[in-house]
Amino acid sequence: MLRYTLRRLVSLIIALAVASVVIFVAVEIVPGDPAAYMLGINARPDTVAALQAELGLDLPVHERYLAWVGGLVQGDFGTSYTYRTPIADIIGERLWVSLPLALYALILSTLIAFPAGILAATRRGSVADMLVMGITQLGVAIPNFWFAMLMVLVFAINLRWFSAGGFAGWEHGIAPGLKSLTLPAIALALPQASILARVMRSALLDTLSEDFIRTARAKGLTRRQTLWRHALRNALIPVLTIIGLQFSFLLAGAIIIENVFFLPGLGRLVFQAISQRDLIVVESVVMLLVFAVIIVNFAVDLAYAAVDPRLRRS
Amino acid sequence: MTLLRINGLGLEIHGTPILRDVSLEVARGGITGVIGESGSGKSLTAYSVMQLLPEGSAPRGEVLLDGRDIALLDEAALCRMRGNDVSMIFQEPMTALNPVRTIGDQVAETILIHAPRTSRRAARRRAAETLERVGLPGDQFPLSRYPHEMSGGQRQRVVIAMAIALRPKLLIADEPTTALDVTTQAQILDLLKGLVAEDGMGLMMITHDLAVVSDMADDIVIMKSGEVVEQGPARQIFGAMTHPYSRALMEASGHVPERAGAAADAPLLEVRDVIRDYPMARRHVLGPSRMFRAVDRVSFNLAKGESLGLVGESGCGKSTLTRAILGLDPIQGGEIRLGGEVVTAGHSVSREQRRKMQVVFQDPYGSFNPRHRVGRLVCEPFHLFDRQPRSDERDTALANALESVGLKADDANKYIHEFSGGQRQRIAIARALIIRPELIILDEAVSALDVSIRAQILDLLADLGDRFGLSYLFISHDLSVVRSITDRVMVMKSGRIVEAGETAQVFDTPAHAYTRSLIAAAPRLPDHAAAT
Amino acid sequence: MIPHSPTKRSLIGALLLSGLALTAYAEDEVQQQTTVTPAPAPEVDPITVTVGLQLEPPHLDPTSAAAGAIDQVLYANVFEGLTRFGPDGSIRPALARSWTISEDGLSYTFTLAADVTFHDGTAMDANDVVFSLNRARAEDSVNAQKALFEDIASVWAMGETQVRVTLSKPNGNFLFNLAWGDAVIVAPESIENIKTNPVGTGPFMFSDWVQGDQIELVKYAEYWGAPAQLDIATFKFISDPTAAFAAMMAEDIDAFSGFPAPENLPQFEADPRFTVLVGSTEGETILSTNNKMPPFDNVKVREALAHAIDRQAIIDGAMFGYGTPIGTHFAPHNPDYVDLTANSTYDPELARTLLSEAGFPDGFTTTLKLPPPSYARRGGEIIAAQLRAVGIETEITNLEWAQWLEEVFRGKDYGLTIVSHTEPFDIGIYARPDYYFQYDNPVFQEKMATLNSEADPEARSALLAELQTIISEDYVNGYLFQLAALSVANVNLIGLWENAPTQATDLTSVYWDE
Amino acid sequence: MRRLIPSRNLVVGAVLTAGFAGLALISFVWTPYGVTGVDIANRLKPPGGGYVLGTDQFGRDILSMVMVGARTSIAVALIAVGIGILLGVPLGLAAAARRGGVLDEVIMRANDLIFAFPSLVIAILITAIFGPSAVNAIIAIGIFNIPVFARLVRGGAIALWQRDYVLSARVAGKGAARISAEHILPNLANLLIVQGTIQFSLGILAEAGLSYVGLGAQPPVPSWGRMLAESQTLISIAPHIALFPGLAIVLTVLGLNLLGDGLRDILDPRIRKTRR
Repeated sequence: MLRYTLRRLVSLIIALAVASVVIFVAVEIVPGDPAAYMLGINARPDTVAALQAELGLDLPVHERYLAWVGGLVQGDFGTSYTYRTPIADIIGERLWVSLPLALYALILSTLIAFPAGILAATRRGSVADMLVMGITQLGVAIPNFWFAMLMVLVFAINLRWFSAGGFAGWEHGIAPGLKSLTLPAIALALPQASILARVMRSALLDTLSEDFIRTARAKGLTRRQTLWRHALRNALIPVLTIIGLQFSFLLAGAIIIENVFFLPGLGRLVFQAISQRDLIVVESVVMLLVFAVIIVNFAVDLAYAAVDPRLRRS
Repeated sequence: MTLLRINGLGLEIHGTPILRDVSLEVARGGITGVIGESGSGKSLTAYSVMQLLPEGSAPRGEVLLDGRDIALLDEAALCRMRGNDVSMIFQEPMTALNPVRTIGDQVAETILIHAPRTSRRAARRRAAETLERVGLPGDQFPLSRYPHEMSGGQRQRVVIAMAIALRPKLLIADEPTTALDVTTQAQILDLLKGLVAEDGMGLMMITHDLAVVSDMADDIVIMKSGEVVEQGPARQIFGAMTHPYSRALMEASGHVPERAGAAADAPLLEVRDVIRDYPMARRHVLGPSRMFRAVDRVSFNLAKGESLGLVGESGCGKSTLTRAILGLDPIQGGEIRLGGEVVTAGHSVSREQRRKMQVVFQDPYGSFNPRHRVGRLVCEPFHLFDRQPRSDERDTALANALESVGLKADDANKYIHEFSGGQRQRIAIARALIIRPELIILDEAVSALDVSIRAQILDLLADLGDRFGLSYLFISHDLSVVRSITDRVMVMKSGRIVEAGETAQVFDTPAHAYTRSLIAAAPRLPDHAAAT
Repeated sequence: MIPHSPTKRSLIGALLLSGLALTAYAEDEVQQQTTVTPAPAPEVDPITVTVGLQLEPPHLDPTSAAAGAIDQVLYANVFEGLTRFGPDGSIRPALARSWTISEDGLSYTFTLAADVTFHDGTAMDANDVVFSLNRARAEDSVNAQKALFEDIASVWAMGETQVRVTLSKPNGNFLFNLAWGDAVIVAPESIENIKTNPVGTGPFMFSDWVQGDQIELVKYAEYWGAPAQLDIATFKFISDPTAAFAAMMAEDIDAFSGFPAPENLPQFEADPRFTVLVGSTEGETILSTNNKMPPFDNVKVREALAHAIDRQAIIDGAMFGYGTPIGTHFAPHNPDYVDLTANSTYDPELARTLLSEAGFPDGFTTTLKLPPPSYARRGGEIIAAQLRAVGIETEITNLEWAQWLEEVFRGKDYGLTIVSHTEPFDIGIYARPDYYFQYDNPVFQEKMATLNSEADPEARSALLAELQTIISEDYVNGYLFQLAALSVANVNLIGLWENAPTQATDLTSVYWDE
Repeated sequence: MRRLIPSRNLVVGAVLTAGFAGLALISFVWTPYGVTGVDIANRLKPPGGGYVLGTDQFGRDILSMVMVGARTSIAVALIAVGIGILLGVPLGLAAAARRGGVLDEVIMRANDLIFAFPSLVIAILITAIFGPSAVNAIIAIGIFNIPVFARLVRGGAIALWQRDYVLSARVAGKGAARISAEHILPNLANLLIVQGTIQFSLGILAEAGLSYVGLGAQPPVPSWGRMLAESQTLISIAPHIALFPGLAIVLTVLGLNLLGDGLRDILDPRIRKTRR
């Protein structure tokens, strides 16, 4: 187990190193100059130059890379060009939206997917199964941003149950914060739940056809008992994989939904930073996202080991 | 007096008839052996007793346990019955246990299910006792063990423990030893016998191997394609088989093909001090890579026209050795000479050498690319010739090969899935044969086949050997097979060859203890039976 | 919010900007940690107003960024200059209560209001003015409108409340220049943290900033002038048009200054709870043409363009009817405006003939590069269709502002582009041959020079008329329409600006009518 | 022995997919109205009358735009999948053939890395660098298809390399490349077809998402995603212009998914077994 963990850690670090170079290069070749952008079209060349100097944009590329990475390893993300504040703070702000949103959506999708998947698998071929399969089929096919638009039309503009967007913030308490995250979370959760439910179903069906299920039945366990005591835990492994993937997706991939609902999340931060050529923010955020994804995958691998003793000693 | 009586049991699955009018009995404290080849319906008969039939099953007739027809019980009652009155053991111990739960939990579960008021501690104590009974003492095999930490035999013991934990009246064993090595098999059989005797259980022993039950069953039931063709007390049955199928089965199990077996003494294959090491998982990231020695300084000769046997239990290294000889894996020491030339591993094996040897693998289903026609499959070895044969040459060669293994020339245009297991092995042999090699390596070539089919294939091999003056290296875990077809035999244990010699001599007067244990363990048909 | 999709960026976004509608894109949130200045304990029932804005400022220093969003919140409310813009665009006294101009027009003497204090309690005197102006024109100044100060030769404090500014050459626009948000008076004491904690002299003081959400201003009790009639003013930043619509409908906000989606305005007009303010901005929206790039170096081709374009269709299609057609680069609400739309009536036939005369009987292909605001993206698609009708094929490329600056504005690598020039009184750009549309006409330049040094109103009007006519008849660019200033407000909220002579949400005289 | 027992999934899926492919093809020769012309007078017309699905904010016929939009979506998604297969499959085969080797390690780590990147952000970066266009959308989507196929193929191939018939092929002296071509790839065809359809449908969704944020095909070329984006502020005035492009996406993706499931049912022997 230790060995396994260590090996994963090493490859993890290498991955991060490579990622940092890729990201930096990619971002550096984006055309457009932050200083010029900030000062607008009436700015005079010398003014722009002054600002560039102030931002350290006049330094050679490799120096900026080293400065950036050097900062990263000490947990210092650098300072935003546009906003002139520590990027760590900016990201912190946004994480308070993105993280809860991702978790909210993930919890929703799990709460929907597990029962649905189990129901479909145990009642295979039944009406319930058909229904679940049909709905999930649809759920996978609906573009979440379109679904979001329709929800805004119905629940915000017509019924006025929710505000059409924006984030109430946590300082007024949990409730308003959650309320403003509800529609987005649903929009994000729907396709995820559909996928998860289908995976759950097929994983369960596979497990239920295993020999040890037959053994359990021969012991005198009822179908239900067999399901809960033997099938579920074995079916969990593929499900875990998907959940891991989904979490990392939700963290970074919510850009479009964050846009539709005008949420100040990480995705929109990076999007906006790209458009403003706030390059160092882009670099740092993307790096952070990559890091998050890699960490999550790592966690998932460890979770496997928790579920499946066969993986504990490798 | 009878514990289980099955009366006129019939079964259809999705409309296809599986069982027809099956009737048999198991006496309290008695052992009934149900014998049949694959597809004879023996297993489904067992499952009907457990009422664990696949979806779409429509059973008829009655299954009386202590005179109570369990076909009439509702699911709840059945659950109370399973594991309590009737228990079952399965063929594949590797998959019969839940990989993510400890053996302790799984055995204790049987108890807790049927006596919910039992405390966990009490249940675990009983689990420990039961495991002790089946030969898994707690000091070596704590309840916290996981299945993947145990060998096949040990797992099968766990399965048995789960089955007998509540001392059921009836125990059903479905091919409980088929997946095990002979020695393990013998131990498991003894264990079962013992348990039956102690608890006075009835045992329904299902197997394809007459020999396995011959010396333990009180009654024998022989099934063929869903019907009972013959049944009665074991002694009587083995004494005089009436039904032709039973006789055939009997004959086949003890079959010895006729062979001229004229071995020249010119060595064709020379193996000298061959060593094969596998790297094993490191303990630490930077720790030294440990090696596992699968083949340990093995040496032997194989003369032209000779049929040499190589027996050993799973994991003894015989397959590894085969791969080394075929030049598929590199060897770390010694040398292998074929017709005097050194065989070097990897792609660099010269085509001349490869032309001299071909191979037939165990699994008749996995050894063919399902997407190619038989013709193309059989002709694959022609790749070894620098000049590809003209299509007419190719066709005649193909036709000859197919006919020589008892198939028709026009089978060449069929796809592999159109053939039965036995036919596929014939095709495999044809493929090995088509370029007329001098040596054919048979890696468990008949192990997967039913006895009757096996007999035919053995005959075929013997015949071909004589006709084409082939040499065989015959690798198998099944002593009886090796005995019947080889001139000399080698016994392999954990990478080493512990004994070698004339087949008859090795079997009659084994020198090495291990060989002796092997032979002792191998189930044998009563001599008087073989005689008939 | 996502820059590229047209509906996402509001046309009004454009007029929140100084210069080009740059920050129409710079968008919402900023991540300053706000050092929260404690608001005065609110009296029994404070009078509050919540105003929606589309764009959140990047930071709060109006003197070091082009972001109009900063002025949108702070101009006149928190920061004041020597002079200021009135709702009609006229120049009015602010901190400078009066001034005298020397005969040669080179020396301005300002008399400042007495006992003015900054929100931190420190006094505002002549030295602060000197500091502010010198800071703006300094070598290392990062003032986005540094050009406004380039004629300043020196700034002297003549005692507590007297400041003299001498110019290197006469500048008829000087008082006008001083009214810009980039010329507000700041204090050296508080300049350090101005980006997060702006300290000005206005009737409101900065109180709190919840990034990505809102900025709160509170009434400044010691204000030197007429006190504000609101106790707390909150600016909520909602960049998504749909969200803005819903927020207004739900009355989460009392007003939305610069409403991003004109298509939604009819719904507000139909609703008795709201009034819709439709005014004018300084934004001349034009089809900028690369005058140095063939075939646009041929005036006939440019004329053909002008006649191929149906302004009304563009105003209807892109702005849903809001906006005033213009025939030259000048704001229609300006008294000196001359209506020259007749020079470029919609006449595809004429356009075709002109093209063939110019030697392009079967048209040509050029590029049309569009910045993010939807007046550009929507307008672009319509113009493309109209040009296609006369045989001119356009390859549309949607650009972000940063790319637009790089390729079009600095690189001059474009054939056509659509931009709203939102800074007030900017006809001067036509006198700059290096300016991105590369119009080089000595006559115009010389007249412009005289205008700048001319102080006499009549003479100025006459010159302006000439200048407008020259560029109109030279068809330098396709003159489309004046961007409308669109605001929605609660019917009872009085005093909001209707027009937008500069980017500002002046709350100094806003009150509730109840 | 893969008898084609057409399941309900297969039929519905095939019909839907064929339907939209049909629309796309027809749009090359005929659409009810032009999609580039602007007709302000007739904008935001509700469905019915002269315009089956109504008109958009520029008075363009939505049906025509949906038809041409199908063209864009399908082309982008298809090519993106093509890229994934063309690059991913060889990589996967190579990795499997040299299993445990350096090559394998490198290929797989590279795959992991690509997976680790937030796809949409990268797509945005790509278009920020090269400018938005259908081609860049294809690249952005294609890149993330490569590891999908590489992993799939590697996994399947490794299993096949254990098969006895591969051993016999090696005994017959055949090299890795030849074996991969003769014995491995053909037996992965089913897998690839099924995954291909699924990636195709994902591609459609991705394209919609990208052009929704303005990174896809540029105007005047119609694209479903951009139609949705442009409809967003008008949704309360003219819901139909938000409705139909959305439905088009849903039905196409649904069709492809059903097709994929249907194909799996008849092509994948494992599933077929459990179906029994």
